[in-house]
Amino acid sequence: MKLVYFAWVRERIGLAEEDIDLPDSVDTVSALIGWLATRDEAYAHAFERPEVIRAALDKHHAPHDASLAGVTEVALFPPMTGG
Amino acid sequence: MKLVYFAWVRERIGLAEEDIDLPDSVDTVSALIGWLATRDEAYAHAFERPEVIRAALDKHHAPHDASLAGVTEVALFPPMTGG
Amino acid sequence: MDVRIQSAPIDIAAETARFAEGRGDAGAVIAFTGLCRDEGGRLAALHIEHYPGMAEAEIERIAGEARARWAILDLAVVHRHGRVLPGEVIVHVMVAAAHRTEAFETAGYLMDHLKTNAPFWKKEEGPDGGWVEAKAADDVAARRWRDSTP
Amino acid sequence: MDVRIQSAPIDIAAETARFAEGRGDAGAVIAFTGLCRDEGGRLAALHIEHYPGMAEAEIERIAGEARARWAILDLAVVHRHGRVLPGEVIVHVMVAAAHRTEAFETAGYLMDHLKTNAPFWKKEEGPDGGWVEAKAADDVAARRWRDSTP
Repeated sequence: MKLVYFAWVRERIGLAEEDIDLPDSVDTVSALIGWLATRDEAYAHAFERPEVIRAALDKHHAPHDASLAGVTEVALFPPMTGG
Repeated sequence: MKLVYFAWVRERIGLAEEDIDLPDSVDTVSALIGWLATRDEAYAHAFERPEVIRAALDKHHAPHDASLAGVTEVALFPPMTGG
Repeated sequence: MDVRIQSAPIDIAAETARFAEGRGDAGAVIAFTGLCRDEGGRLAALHIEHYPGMAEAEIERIAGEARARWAILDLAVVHRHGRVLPGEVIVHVMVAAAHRTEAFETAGYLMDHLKTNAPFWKKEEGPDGGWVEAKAADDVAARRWRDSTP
Repeated sequence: MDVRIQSAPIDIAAETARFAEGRGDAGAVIAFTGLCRDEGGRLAALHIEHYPGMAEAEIERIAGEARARWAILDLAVVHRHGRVLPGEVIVHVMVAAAHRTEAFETAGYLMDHLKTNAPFWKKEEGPDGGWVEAKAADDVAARRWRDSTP
């Protein structure tokens, strides 16, 4: 699974993107955020408030309960501030 | 009193402006429109539907019951279609 | 605040550039352009009559009402009179504000009141020509501002 | 329909001229410009990060929703990314329609949804710099379109 991060999520983790093999139990956006937060302190800091994190699956916005089945790229980022 | 006309009011009367001495009884916009309509067929045509005529007194919009006291210039015209 | 009525064509690129340039305080600029439609080729031109003196004063009055109602930084209105060809600009309204909501509301307010209160009259040149009729929808649009609070 | 994301400065005069030119069918063109404010001299620049590929796709999706909802003739969105200086343009949205109401509504809809759904993030460069926080008011502005009918 390709993971991409933006804005302060990217800065806190220290990576713009990475490839990770996920355990089978990590099958939703919500489960992914929870699992990443346990990896180390940087990830824990990035995901300390899971409720503010937005997700896109293969470049489409998705809610936290969306399934990761068949997804190639997951993006995690803070609320958008464009325009 | 200076009277100015615009759009189809002007065309029907055949004049863009004129100076007229009004009888004392003609003291409101409404009275003026009624009085002008009796002058001849051209005026009668211009003011055949008094309710659609708009007025400005010294270049400020005014309702039909507005007084003409102290007014120098009265404009009569159809609903506006600018913008 | 700039209000102009002119017979010369309105160059919206030049107007927009001049209005928006070097304005570090504005976060939002709205430009509304009203154009002469060709009506599918039926219209040769519009003739726009206006009441000199009152037209400027009335637009300035409407602009003053808008400035009292919304926190905007600047506005400009340019309106054409005389013979206007299809594709040419009839009116160009610009509003600068710190935030977009005020800019949108002010531009809408200006246009709705220009339509109903600024002394201009359009006549169509062409086979079915004649004076353009005022639209009831424009009166409704202008009235709704009275019932709403900013 | 033209959607562009670019690091080069946006020239609104040129964009406006190109969009509005020779369009005999349009009676109304709205151009909304979102600018980088100088915040009273406090801000040196904005850095705008975006999600390449998704940013274009998401703007096109929002534009498609707007086109399904209102009878408009054309629209264009140009959004900047990278380092943007105070006074420079961040986003430029243009809408052409036969009548002004559709143009105003569509431009408002596009901006409200760009703010909440287009994957861009602003970071301020300056002594008090940091990531710009999303505004609750923007979510409210976007949500109100769901409760209203066109």
